[in-house]
Amino acid sequence: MSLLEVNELKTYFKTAEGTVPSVNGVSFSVEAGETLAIVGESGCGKSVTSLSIMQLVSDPGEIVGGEVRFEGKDLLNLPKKEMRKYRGNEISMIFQEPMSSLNPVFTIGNQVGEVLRRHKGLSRGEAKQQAIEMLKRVGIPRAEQIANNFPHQLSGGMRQRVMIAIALACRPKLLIADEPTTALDVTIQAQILDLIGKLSEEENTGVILITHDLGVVAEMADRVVVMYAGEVVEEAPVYELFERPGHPYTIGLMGSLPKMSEQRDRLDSIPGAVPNLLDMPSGCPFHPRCPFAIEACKQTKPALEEQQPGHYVRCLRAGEVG
Amino acid sequence: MAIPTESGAGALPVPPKKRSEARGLKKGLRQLLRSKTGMIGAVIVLIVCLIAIFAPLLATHDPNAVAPIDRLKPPAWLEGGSSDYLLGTDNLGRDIWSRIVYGSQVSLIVGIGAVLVSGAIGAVLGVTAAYYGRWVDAIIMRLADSLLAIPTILLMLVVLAVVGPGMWTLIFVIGATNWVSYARVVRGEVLSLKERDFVKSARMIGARSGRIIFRHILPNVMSSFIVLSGMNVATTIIMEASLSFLGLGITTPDVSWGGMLSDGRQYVATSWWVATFPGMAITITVLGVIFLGDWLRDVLDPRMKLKNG
Amino acid sequence: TTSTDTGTTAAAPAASDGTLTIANGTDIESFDPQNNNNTASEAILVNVFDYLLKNDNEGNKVPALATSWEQTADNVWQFKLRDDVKFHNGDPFTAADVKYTFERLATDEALKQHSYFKTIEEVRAVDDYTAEFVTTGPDPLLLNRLSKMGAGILPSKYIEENGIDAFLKSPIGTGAYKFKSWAKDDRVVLEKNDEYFDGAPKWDEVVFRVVPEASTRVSELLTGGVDIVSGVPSTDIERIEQTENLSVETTPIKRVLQMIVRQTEGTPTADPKVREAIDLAIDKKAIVDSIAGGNGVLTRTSVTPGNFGSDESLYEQSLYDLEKAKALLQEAGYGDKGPELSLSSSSQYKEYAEVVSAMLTAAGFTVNLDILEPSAFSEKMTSKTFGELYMIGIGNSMNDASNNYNRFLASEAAGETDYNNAEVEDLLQSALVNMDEASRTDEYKKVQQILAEERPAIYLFQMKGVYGVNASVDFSPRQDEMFYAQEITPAQ
Amino acid sequence: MGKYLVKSLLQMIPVLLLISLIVFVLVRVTGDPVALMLPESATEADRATLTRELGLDLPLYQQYGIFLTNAIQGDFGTSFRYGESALPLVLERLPASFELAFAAMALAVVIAIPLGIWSAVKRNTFIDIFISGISVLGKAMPNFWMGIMLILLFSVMLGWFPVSGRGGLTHLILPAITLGVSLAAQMTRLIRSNMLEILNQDYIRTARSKGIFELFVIGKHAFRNGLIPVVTIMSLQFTSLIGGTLITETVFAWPGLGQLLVSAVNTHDMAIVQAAVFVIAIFVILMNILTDLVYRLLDPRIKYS
Amino acid sequence: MSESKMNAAAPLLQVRGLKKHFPVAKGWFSRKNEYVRAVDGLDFDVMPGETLGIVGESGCGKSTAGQMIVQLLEPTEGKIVFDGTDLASLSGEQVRRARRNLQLVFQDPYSSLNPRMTVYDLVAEPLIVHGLASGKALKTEVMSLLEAVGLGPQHADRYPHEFSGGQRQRIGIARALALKPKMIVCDEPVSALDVSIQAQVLNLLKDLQEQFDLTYIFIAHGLPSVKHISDRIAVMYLGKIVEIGSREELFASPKHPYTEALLDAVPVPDPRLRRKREPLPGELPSPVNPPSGCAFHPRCPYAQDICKQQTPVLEPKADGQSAACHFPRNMDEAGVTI
Ligand SMILES: Nc1ncnc2c1ncn2[C@@H]1O[C@H](COP(=O)(O)OP(=O)(O)OP(=O)(O)O)[C@@H](O)[C@H]1O
Ligand SMILES: Nc1ncnc2c1ncn2[C@@H]1O[C@H](COP(=O)(O)OP(=O)(O)OP(=O)(O)O)[C@@H](O)[C@H]1O
Ligand SMILES: [Mg+2]
Ligand SMILES: [Mg+2]
Repeated sequence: MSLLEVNELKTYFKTAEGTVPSVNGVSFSVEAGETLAIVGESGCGKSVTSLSIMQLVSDPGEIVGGEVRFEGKDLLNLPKKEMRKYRGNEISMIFQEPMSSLNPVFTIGNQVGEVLRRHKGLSRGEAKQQAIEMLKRVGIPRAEQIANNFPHQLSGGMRQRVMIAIALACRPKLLIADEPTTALDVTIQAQILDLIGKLSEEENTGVILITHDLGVVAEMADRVVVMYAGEVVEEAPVYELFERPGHPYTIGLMGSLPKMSEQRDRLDSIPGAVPNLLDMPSGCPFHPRCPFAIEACKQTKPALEEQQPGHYVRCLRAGEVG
Repeated sequence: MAIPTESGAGALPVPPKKRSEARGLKKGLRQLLRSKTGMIGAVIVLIVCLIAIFAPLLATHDPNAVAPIDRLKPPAWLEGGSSDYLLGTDNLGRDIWSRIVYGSQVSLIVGIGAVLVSGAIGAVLGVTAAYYGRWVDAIIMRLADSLLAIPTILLMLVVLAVVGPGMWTLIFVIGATNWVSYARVVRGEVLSLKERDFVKSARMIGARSGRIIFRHILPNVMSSFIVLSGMNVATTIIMEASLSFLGLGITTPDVSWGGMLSDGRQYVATSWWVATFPGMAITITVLGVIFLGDWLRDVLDPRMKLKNG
Repeated sequence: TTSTDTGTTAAAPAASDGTLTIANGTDIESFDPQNNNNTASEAILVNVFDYLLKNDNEGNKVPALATSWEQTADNVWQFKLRDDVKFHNGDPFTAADVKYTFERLATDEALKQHSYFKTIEEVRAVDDYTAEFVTTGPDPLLLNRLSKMGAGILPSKYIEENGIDAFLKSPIGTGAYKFKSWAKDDRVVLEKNDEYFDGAPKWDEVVFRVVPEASTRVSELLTGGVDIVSGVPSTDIERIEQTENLSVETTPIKRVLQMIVRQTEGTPTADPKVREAIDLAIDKKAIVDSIAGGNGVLTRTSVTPGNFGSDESLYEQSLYDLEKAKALLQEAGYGDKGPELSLSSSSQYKEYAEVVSAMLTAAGFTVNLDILEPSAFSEKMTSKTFGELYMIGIGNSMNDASNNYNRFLASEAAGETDYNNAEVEDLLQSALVNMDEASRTDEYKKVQQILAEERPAIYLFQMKGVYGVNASVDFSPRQDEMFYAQEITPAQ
Repeated sequence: MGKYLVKSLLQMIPVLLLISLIVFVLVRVTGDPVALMLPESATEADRATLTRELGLDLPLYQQYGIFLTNAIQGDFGTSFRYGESALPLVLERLPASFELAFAAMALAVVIAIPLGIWSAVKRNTFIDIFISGISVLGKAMPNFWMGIMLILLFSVMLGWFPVSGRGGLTHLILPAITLGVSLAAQMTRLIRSNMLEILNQDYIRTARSKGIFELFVIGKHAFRNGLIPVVTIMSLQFTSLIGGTLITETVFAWPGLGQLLVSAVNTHDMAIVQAAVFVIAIFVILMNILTDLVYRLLDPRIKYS
Repeated sequence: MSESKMNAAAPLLQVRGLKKHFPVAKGWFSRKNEYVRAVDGLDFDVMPGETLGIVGESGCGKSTAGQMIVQLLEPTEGKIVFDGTDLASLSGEQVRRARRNLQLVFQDPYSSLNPRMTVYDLVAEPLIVHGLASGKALKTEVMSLLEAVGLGPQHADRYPHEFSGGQRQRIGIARALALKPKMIVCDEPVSALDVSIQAQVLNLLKDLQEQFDLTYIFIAHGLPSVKHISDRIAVMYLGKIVEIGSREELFASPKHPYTEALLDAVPVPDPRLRRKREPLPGELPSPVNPPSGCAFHPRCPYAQDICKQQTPVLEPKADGQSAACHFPRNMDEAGVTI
């Protein structure tokens, strides 16, 4: 039994223009102690997927289908009260927007301590003490003082670290980290990744790491899921993916990387624009931008198929490209 | 000037079919149709407006015609009621239905007029105070303080003495005193709004203060503003009643719901209908205004989803 | 202050504990009887301060602090005083107090009662118990003055020693009840004066509460919170009478609701036909029967019985003829559109003004109704700036016709009604100094007949005092609206 | 902070000056006190004497100067209605006014907070509409009407509370309900709308992600952020309660400042009007300072220069 | 391209002794304030057409510096000369007009977008404000801006909350680009973007630079993109620049130990090169009480006694690389003993 199993998850936003299928049948699993990276185009549904797991999708959004099993239990059908016991305790999440995700009117110490008070039953004083510990661990200088500060007095990176501290405070079994280090400099990023890695190792925590930084993916992940337009287009162990990317989108992504070692005037990027979720192209959603597209791609929607053991690709020409 | 792009498409992108205002309106209307309360509100307000406009057609009596003999007749359906007087008669034997019909004119104009006046003054002064801070804030808020401390009825008496009584006097006085509550609420919100990044961002792109205030700050205080206004329509209508209580309200031949209510208070125990019907008229109208306001608030808030049903 | 926490069962006998509680619409103005000008204040103060003589309910002058009086010269009156009276602080009451009281009234122009006592030139304390009043000229009204509002006897020694401010903080008089406390706009509490010269007080305490809202007053009565309420609205009469243990008592009071009519040249009401049309257009009976709930007496004079000089032939009379009124307007040269009138009224009489205005409209007049808040009204009245008509209820604390007619003396009328009739002027002036009762009465009757025709005022009706009374007390209301606690007794 | 307080207190001076000027002018515009003080039968000479005695024949600026010098010493003159010094007369009423205001405010808060939050959480459901309806009703019923109804119901019919007057706690309940309900109505609506705004914020999602109880999410995280406008309204309402409860005072025969003030205005009792307005003004200003301090407590982002 | 320009023209932006100290109140009534020395003395020039990258520890004052340059924050001390004018001397209206040429891309895309305006309105606003386009031209311009940052017409009528983090960031970029200002301060403009779009945006920035001779200050954490886009790079630590130099030199031979640590920590997008990284040792310093001497000394593996006492100064060099270090790395004369 996997720690987390996501099956055919569908989350749609019902807007005035129509229904936006932000997550459209996503499946993957995370084992205890494993780090699964999710990468993909901006806006492809990574955040919504993770919010769906937490059941925190906000209003016009709705989980319309699928299954989320945590240690075998179906989370989607859990009563709200039960779900609350998991949140912040067994499963916790680092949100993408560190700036607005902290409550402006409470001190940092209070907000970090809150989860500990709730789930570990600590007193106010104890919680604050532990919160300061946690802040130190995520690399916040003068943690004692910062604990008494309000979010607006912190830099972006500091806020992000506070969010991380909140997520890690209860030593969850599953950590969902949505771009946890975007606002951090590389030395602190290294420190944070180190912390997450240690946690994963020591406590056997499963980690879902959403990031755009393929460097981070390469360093942290055991397996990688690539998403495009609300779907999983590729899934592979990390070595396999970097060596033999199977989906044309993944290939394009790898090619867009600015390299430290060489200097070029222009970077390669995938031509064309992200498809309109309200008006998806027929067939394979990637075909309008795909250099390998053939006529069939316009008609047939490919399925996710296993190419190598553990390496799944959603492409009609899966074997041929790459 | 053309922006170099990576996209191979080359051709100019299609402009959006509808501009945002059009979209807002359409979305708003759709939302109105879908929201129960919005519909209720719209229907009520529409009906009240129609009643006010077509008062002469709807009234069955001259609203000021007294008939001492027929005084305090109960509504038609009650024992002792006469079919002549649908909702009964008041202490002078005037037809309550006709008075309510005519009263809608004054009450609507006073209610909405005073709210517009005070809302406009209050919002502008409140934003100005908070936005510019320092001495501007000090002056405006101290003015507001002074006004708060001066009893409305003293002002009312003065204005009455200078311009004479009537609907416009009332609107003027209520407008001139009620703005304080708007100003304070708006100021409070703006104080925190103006520190927000999007206001900085607007300043960054070179927007003038006027634009920042009207396009960026005011829309974000709208929801408090609308809620306050909806309630203030009630406050104003009631205030008119209270001023009638003090003998400062609207007098014959003008009819107002507040005045009716105030006249009827003596008969609450013995002839309930005299005060109850104008009271109901006020309640229903205000409810309509408030529901409509809620809808407006939702339309203006892009985050509000469309709830079906 | 005491609180009356009794209101649990409807109309429980409230008076059982020896406390009499009366609820009025207004508070007293001041504890200085000479600086008050309203009946409601005096109604309470009469329990603390005694007059030299007072009116019984039939209008006769009866002895109070004075035992007897006689006129010794054209302008001199001598009063014998009681020798057994003490102020609440124990000081004896003597002629010095009488002298102080009336000389203060006659000389201090800032006092609200001053103008009623201007005719007193001097008061001489002949001995401790004899006082002599010297008036500026013959004054047929001196006895009326001495028995009216403001004539309560003050303690000269106490005031001279402590000053008037101290007196106002804890006022003393000779009355049956002593001042206990006054919480403004809330209540006046009086306690009994065991030393009272005229029989033991019947109540341990008398509380006058201020309950401005009529319906609240009635509710207080209904719940037994108070024993007597004044100013019961006509619509509540039935409710009170239907309640066990409660009754409504009424009496005509010396107050006539009327409209003062401007006759200034150029106004439509300068034309007697128009004035008559106004009178005829108003159905006073309907007004009394409906709005006043039957509590009023029709009259064509403001000098009602019980006042000196009243002409009973005009009393209980009323004119109403709508058709004739319309015809008169035609005669006066008005076609389809009648004259435009302004009618001002204090908000107190709003209902009446509205009905009158509607009735006049029905007769063809165009009426601009102007309802004013009471003080604005009295200010406008003092400055004589009303239009054609204004409505007012005028009382008569002097019990004398002169009080009703000062308004029509040419000097006073100028600018207000601009009424000017040489014959009336002569009659009124002569009556002011005429010491012969019979011929003086005739003069006033003559005046009343003329005024009823010339209509510088159009009388609607004599008002009635309407009181709600708990069965636990015996109370018959007085024409002069006073609450003499000595006359109110616990029921057996 | 200390500086802010000192500054605010210093700002009282111009406000009080401004108010004194406005009131001084207003009182003199409204009418002639002499006319009201004298009986109908008074002569021109009487009038002139009284005018002189009251100092009303001096030029206006001189009158204002005298008024101001005296006012600074707490002397607002003598009420001609009561013949007593005005300031004590006004201060005498404050306990009654405060008692009623506090009770009404407390009641309003107790009613409004849960209703407002509930209404927002249950947005657009029957409960929401019901609560809106109730609050409109609460607002649309004028105080005098509501007061009379309460008396009829709870005093006359049920006999639970005394009808009127000031006394123990039982006397306070009905007038406090009368005032409190309309205050609560407005507050409820405001809380609702603020909560709606705030429930959409990212930090609410964060709070939920911590697994804390929904009651906490709403009561702590959301409510606190939505309090600023509510506090504003509360302070406004509270100040208006001090001088402006005339109608409720009248209906319940409550001897508060409102009755005193209105009767003073009506009778042109200048001394009392001026003293009362001053007392209210000082109260308003103190209330504002308190409000600003509360703002700061509530929202650490607000700064005062 | 950069070398020639750098020598030819006068600098577009000159920053001298720039400082920002935020007071941190201790209590409500305390008089004594402490200060966060967010920016503590910056000196640098930016030449027209050049891109200056700023990297550094999170919280070292990069955003604060950026906000001061665009006049959103008032400097505590120091001078900012832009295009020949001292910005501090400008009136409010002049600053407003100056912003036509001086733009900022906010670090936090979400909170810097008015939640009640559609994307179209947001992007059109700068054009309207400065009267640069109207009517059809405006529409076309806005659409091409959106397209340039990889958004489509279907997004134009949506509100900010309906977007993903990366999409919001691009809206912010489009807004700043709309004016084609002379200089844009980009505060982490691509941190939330996937590499493909990141590449697209970086290319766009470069293209625009070439076409319109734009100048950028590029604040970022992602060293590969900084390296890609910058001509020169400044490394900040605790409110100060510790090293500045051309991209080639800086990346090839970092002289300051912090720069070295930074470069060392960059994750490499190749799982085979995965290694055990050594995080910088030591406590993170506090900007309220910065360490004496060289602020980096408590964490510096090469620190000596002098580092604790003397603050090293950044030697201003016209073109070359310089570092504020007593014992610069990779230099022959550096007699480091470990
Ligand atoms: N409230 C909403 N209404 C409509 N559409 C929404 C809403 N929230 C998100 N979406 C859409 O859902 C899609 C997925 O968004 P999501 O935030 O999951 O993207 P993401 O993969 O996390 O992107 P990024 O890497 O940029 O953060 C986007 O296309 C976005 O436009
Ligand atoms: N308004 C403020 N009040 C007090 N301190 C502040 C304020 N704004 C920023 N700071 C402090 O100033 C320092 C620098 O902040 P700044 O936002 O400039 O950092 P940064 O370099 O942009 O970091 P990041 O890379 O994390 O965005 C931080 O220590 C921060 O806590
Ligand atoms: Mg995301
Ligand atoms: Mg920053």
